[in-house]
Amino acid sequence: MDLLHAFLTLANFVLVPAIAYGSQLAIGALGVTLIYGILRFSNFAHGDTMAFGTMVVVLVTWWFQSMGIHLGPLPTALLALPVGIAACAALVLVTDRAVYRFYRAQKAKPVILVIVSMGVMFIMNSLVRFIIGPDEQRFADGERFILSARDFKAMTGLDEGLTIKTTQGITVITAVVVVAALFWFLNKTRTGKSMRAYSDNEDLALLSGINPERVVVITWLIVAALATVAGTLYGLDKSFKPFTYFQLLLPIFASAIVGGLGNPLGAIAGGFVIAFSEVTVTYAWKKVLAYLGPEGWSPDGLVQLLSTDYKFAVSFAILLVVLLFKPTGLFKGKSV
Amino acid sequence: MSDTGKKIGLFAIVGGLILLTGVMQSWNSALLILNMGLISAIMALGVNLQWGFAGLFNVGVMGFVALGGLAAVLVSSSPIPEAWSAGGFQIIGALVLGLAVIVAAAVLYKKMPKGIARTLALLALLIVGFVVYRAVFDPAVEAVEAINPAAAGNIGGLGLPVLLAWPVGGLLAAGAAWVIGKTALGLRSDYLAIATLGIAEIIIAVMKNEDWLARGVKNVIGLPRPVPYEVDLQNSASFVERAASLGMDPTTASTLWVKGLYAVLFTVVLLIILWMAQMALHSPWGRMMRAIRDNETAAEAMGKDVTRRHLQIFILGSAVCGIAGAMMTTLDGQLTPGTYNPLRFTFLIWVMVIVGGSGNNLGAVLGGFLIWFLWVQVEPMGLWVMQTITSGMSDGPLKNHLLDSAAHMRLLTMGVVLLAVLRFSPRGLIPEK
Amino acid sequence: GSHGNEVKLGVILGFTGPIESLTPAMAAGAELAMAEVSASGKLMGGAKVTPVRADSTCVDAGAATAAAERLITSEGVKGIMGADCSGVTGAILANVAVPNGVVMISPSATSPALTAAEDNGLFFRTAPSDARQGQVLADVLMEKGIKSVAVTYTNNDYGKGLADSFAAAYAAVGGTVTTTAAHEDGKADYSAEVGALAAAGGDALVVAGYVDQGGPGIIRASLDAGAFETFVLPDGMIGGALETTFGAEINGSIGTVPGTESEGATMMAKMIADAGIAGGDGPYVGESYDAAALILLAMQAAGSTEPGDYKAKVMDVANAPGEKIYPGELAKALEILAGGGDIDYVGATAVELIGPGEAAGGYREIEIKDGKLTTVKYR
Amino acid sequence: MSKNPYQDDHGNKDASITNPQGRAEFQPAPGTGAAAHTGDAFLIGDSMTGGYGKTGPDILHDCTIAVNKGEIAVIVGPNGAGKSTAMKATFGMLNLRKGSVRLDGEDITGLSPQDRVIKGMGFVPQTHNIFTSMTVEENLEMGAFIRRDDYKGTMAQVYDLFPILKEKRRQPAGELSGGQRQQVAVGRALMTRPKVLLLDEPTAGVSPIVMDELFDRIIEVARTGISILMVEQNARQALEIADKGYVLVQGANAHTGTGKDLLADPEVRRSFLGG
Amino acid sequence: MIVVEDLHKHFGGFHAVDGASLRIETGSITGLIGPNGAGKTTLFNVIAGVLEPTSGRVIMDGEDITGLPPHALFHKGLLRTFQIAHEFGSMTCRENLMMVPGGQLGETLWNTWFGRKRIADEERALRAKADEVLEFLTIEHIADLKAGEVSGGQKKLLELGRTMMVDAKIVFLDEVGAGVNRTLLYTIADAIKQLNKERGYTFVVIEHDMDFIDKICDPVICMAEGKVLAEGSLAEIKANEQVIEAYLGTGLKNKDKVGA
Ligand SMILES: Nc1ncnc2c1ncn2[C@@H]1O[C@H](COP(=O)(O)OP(=O)(O)OP(=O)(O)O)[C@@H](O)[C@H]1O
Ligand SMILES: Nc1ncnc2c1ncn2[C@@H]1O[C@H](COP(=O)(O)OP(=O)(O)OP(=O)(O)O)[C@@H](O)[C@H]1O
Ligand SMILES: CC(C)C[C@H](N)C(=O)O
Ligand SMILES: [Mg+2]
Ligand SMILES: [Mg+2]
Repeated sequence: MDLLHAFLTLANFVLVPAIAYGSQLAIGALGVTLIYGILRFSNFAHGDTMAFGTMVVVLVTWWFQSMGIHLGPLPTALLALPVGIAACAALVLVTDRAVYRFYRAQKAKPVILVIVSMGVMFIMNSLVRFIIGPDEQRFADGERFILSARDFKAMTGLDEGLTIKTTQGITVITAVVVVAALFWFLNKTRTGKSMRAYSDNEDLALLSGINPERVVVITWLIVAALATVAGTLYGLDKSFKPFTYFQLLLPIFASAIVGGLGNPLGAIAGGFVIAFSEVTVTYAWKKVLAYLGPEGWSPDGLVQLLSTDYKFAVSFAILLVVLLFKPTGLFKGKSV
Repeated sequence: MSDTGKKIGLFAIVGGLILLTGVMQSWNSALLILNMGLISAIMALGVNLQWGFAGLFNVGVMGFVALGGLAAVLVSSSPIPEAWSAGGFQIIGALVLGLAVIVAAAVLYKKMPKGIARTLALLALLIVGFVVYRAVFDPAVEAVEAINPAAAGNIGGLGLPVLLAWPVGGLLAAGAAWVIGKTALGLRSDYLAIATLGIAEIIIAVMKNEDWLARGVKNVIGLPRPVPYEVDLQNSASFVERAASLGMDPTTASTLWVKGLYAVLFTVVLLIILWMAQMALHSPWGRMMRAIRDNETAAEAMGKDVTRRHLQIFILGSAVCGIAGAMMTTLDGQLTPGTYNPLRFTFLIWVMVIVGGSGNNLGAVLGGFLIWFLWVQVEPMGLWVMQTITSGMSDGPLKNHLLDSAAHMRLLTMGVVLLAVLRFSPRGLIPEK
Repeated sequence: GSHGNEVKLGVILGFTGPIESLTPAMAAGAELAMAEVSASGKLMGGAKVTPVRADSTCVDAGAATAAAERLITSEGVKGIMGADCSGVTGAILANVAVPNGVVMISPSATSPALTAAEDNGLFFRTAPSDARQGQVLADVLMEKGIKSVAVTYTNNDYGKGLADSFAAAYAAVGGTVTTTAAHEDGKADYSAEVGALAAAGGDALVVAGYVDQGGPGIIRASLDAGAFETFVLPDGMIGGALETTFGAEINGSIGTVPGTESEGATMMAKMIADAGIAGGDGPYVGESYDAAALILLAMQAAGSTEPGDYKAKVMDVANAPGEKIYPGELAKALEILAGGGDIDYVGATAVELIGPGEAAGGYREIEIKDGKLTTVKYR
Repeated sequence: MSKNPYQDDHGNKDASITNPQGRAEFQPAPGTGAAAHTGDAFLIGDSMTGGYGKTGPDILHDCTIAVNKGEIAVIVGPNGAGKSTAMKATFGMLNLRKGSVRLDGEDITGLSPQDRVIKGMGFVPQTHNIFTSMTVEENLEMGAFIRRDDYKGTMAQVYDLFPILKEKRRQPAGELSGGQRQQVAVGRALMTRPKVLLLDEPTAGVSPIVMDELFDRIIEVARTGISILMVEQNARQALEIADKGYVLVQGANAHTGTGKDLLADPEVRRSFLGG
Repeated sequence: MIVVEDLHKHFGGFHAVDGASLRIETGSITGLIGPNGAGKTTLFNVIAGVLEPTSGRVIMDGEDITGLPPHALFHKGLLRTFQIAHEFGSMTCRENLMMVPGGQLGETLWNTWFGRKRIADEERALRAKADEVLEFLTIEHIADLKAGEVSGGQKKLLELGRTMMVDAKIVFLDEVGAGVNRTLLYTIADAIKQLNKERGYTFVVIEHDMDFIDKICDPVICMAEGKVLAEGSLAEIKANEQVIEAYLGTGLKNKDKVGA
């Protein structure tokens, strides 16, 4: 019986990674959910928007690094973030003008916008590869760990380590702050309310004197910021590679939907549901049980419910179950 | 009248594009595009049935297409008796057992009164069921997969003619659609979408990881064909003679002949499905479906059983996708579960439907051909664009960079074309009236 | 050159899709051979070789087939260097190459299943089947005294095939595989896989993946969490990126990559560096060079660019007897062949084609020392 | 227009008194010279011709509606006559092919709906007139969106008028009953503090007691100098409080007069007011 | 005859219908009035199977129909209209009517492929019937317009028209009058009476227009706060103090101050 070690094992391989991954998904899902909530379509280009913003951050980070500018223990990329956000905002605003506005004026059905966003996705996708190439890029620097497994073991003299990475810490804090800010903004400020009004009933918003173009611009600005932040944090934690960002789209959408589309709190909850279901259901409990059981005993098998081959299948199955009981997500989302 | 004119014109344009491919590139390329275009058109019809007729946002097309492919393997590849004796029957037994547990759980859920007792009983049943299932299933799978893993390791198929796989693929997809529909059709719009997407991913995960079924990611290659092999034709004296009399060399003649035969088969299937869809759409049944799509609450109040109808059309549309999937695997001659990705097998089909004009069968067919044509042809187009751009440039890193990026032009071109078409006619090329 | 003097070769690789970062260097490697031959002016009396690239997408059999069809029937290529991934390779082979009677040499399709594919004598590969590598890996581990490992593989025919053959071989020599977990490439997060692998434990972790796909993600997560410190890295994982990404962090890790004790590899490396090919130290660049070279040498040997004529010569030029040919010596080889002599093409990867035309599989054992990939020995 | 013997100058006299801004210069729209009678009203939709979309058929045919400062004008007519369309046209929500709209003497034909809101126009559409996903209170706040001053007082007034809304102010408006929604819609428009208020069937579905309250309130509002233009099917009550009434038939003016005149007209009563 | 027994419908903590019990006699035209938010529409929705009751029962001709889905109730002859029109927007007005009758041959897929002839005959009859209804409602000119693009009142008429396409036993009308021109509304009133007399339809009518109620309804039920407040003939109801206070009111206060 060794509760401490059991807990440490669990924390190191399940809790910490899942919380960090969940937060990464959540910030991404916030962008998706916001576009869905206000502009009323599922934006397939979001993954590539993230990639674009991050790409700019990467480039600027390299430039900073080459000039010897650093941020101490924190990653230099944080300094480059504003530039990335600005560039990303410029990109999405240009895209909106050139592409989406036309369909808004046509009052096109959401599904048309979905398909259009796929066109945008293709274009952004190539843009990013065109500029920075399809390869993996590294731009992380600064202190990598808040707590590393090795140090932890040395410090405590325990058999099991615990790792907490700097980026994980930043990600979780950012996620919490961003959601709170967004929630406050949408529900308490005049501009935020006008955005919700616009999404609810465009004609009536017009009749209330709300300027729809302004709402759209603000939405895109926030989305650009969220996408760049999400992309950068993810890239710092793992690595930057355009294709991976495209692949992120799926878990991000799953998070946004399981949480309830259009709801910022839902995005957070959804991110954690997806992350935890990926990590826990396929976890092999062997080690944990060995610590919990009597001294010297260890289970024969891995005590794994399903093999990791099925981790996506499992997270989708859990998503399905959630939706069966809560048809519009955990937080009562919208549907168009 | 001008409406029909427009339709004919659009189909003529797409036909012209394919002919142009024949003239400019090669007739083989043209026929290949035509064949995959036919299959794509059928898939698009399936999606259009669900979305255009009933407003069901099914983003699980990939799963049904893959099931069709699975059917092709299970029907046509040769049986492996060793595998059956090693554990094939036990696997089937295990699956039946698993099903029984689920059914028992469902019955239990219905029969017992709500409360702690029910939850506990249910949990116990499921856990015990799962453990027993795994205990029967796992060793059997291991035994089967151990048999010649490099070339087999699966239970094989029935060794029946591959054409039979097409309807079977439809049935398999329909069966899956029934299960999915029973559980998930209560969801709306994007929630249904992600649910179906998830189910498709689950189907693919199973196909990738259950090697005993169809070799998983190790792929099944060399599936039998409904048409002769080119090589055989090239070796057949009579064929070579006939080719020569037409002034063709035997290789070209044989490849064209085989593709032509496929084209005929696919066209027949497409026409049958198209006819059925058209008849259904322009009938009280289609009217009822449109009513349901417009306003479910009102349709329900007017005596239409919305749930049942949704299920019906979900099954039909999925079956059509399954048939197309089986046809595609037949054409490829192999099943490679790793190639099923949502972008290509779900979203591209959606692009076809929307660009063609949702709610309109002819539109879906047109979209199927056009988008497939583009998907294939944007590659040389992108390359050509890059070469044109760089032709005036002096050699240097920029030129190299641009030429290296040529391959990415493919997606860029696709995006540009897609946006252009949708800008030019935002409701699709042949909009629903 | 005049029309009759131009030979087109297809280069079908996944320029977009999941291995898009590997393919530019592979294509460049193949084109290096073609340029060399063109420059020599010795192929069939001065024919120029023109590469025609096409996108296999690595995963979309439909698009790949269409691309190959276009190359053969409209561009009129006389041979195909490709395809890359085993799945699309099989599709192109069955649906395009065999029907049209065109020779196809893949630099990287390593699935054991392709050995038995119906190919009418048209298909070869310069990469060995993974059946062999598993054996080699197992031997290396036993020699090092590593008796239990966890295995993770990229979930495709390559990864699965390799993991299977390794597990079988390892068990046969008395090793224990604690668990086998697939990982999908290009996914966002590998915590679940690492968690399961760590729970199973083992002296080392075998990562049968790709160096710029999921592989590094797994290694990174394992290192960070302190789950494994020693990694076992088959061919797909060996690449320069490994050094830049991990450096000394994975000291002591072991790898294998196709290759025989030959100067070929070093010579190739130099040529790549001279040509300034980005990512030239990645996997399968040498194999690509060799694949293209083999096609051209076979043509010269047959005195014809028609696949039907030269397909039979591929094995001849690749194997003994004859003068050994290394990368950069294609001109010499062409000359010998023109004079009716024999060659034994060694190339960048010590090509030796066995059985139905695939590389025999000599392997280079690698260890990471001071953050560098160091060759220990050949086997 | 010519078949409309009722379009006399009633009401214009009032306008000359109540309109301190002076007279507007009336510019008849092309081809419709006959409509000069309403030239000095506060809000005029003058000789409007037009329909939905770029290619749709004309719904309005040379239709004129106007309201003077501080007065109540009521539009009645059969279903599909174009009453709502006329309101929307006045508000710039469809393209006019002919005719013009003038507010307080200024030609606003070219302005967008938001700009008209800023100019002081308020509108309650017939359908889709609330933000269903927002709470009742947020709906009211959105009504006051263009106001920069403190609107707490106005909100209190609205709550006074419709006490049920105060009770439900934290509830999403989409969960309210039909009549309650209607109250939210009117409340939202009142929050704007407009100079002229356009109401499309404000009393549809509200109970008699609330309807009476509503009409009372509308009268009060009008007396503070706000002009009211409304469409009503509860036509008898509406015409009783109307300074001016229009009967529209098939997109054209059929009868025009004071509310009392129209009520007294037996033909109007029989054909449009239910006898 | 429909009997509603102690019906409750709660939304969270709010009791929209709070123990309503009432009976609707076969062959009657029952008026249902009450202040906004009294729970009338909710009661309808529960009876019509759109909402699940929290508790209580609905019995139709001795059969417990609580919780049956709307489409099943339709086939039992129970029809309803919606307070906020639920038209089929992308279909023509005629199609809106033609889709109503249940069990059409053409609704079976098999027949759409192999029974074209029979479907054609059936369609002709349906079309004639639909045109008749449109004509009756004086909206025959919009037959070929999309229902999404007709005026608010026309949509309400269409809503009513749908109930006239089949032989119903009992029809629930939720504010057919709101937004409908009064002259037409009174014509409709006559039609309801006629349907009631000649075809024996039972009607339950929610309406805020007292003149309309006056014209056709015999028993009138007044609801308030989810409960039945009063029941009886219209005269009785009108005289009921509570009803006046909660619902009817005493007329315009400012009436005489208008028209200055
Ligand atoms: N989904 C819901 N959630 C919460 N409250 C609801 C919901 N639906 C209705 N209500 C409340 O129930 C009460 C009764 O509503 P209902 O629509 O039945 O009223 P009604 O009698 O039909 O009124 P009206 O005459 O205005 O149509 C209202 O106070 C309303 O706010
Ligand atoms: N969105 C629309 N698109 C096209 N035509 C429309 C649209 N809305 C209304 N119409 C047409 O315009 C005509 C007038 O409609 P409008 O809504 O103005 O009538 P109304 O007088 O307000 O009637 P009601 O009293 O029934 O509300 C109708 O015949 C209808 O067919
Ligand atoms: C290039 C590599 C990714 C190809 C891999 N060896 C395969 O067979 O799929
Ligand atoms: Mg109207
Ligand atoms: Mg109601």
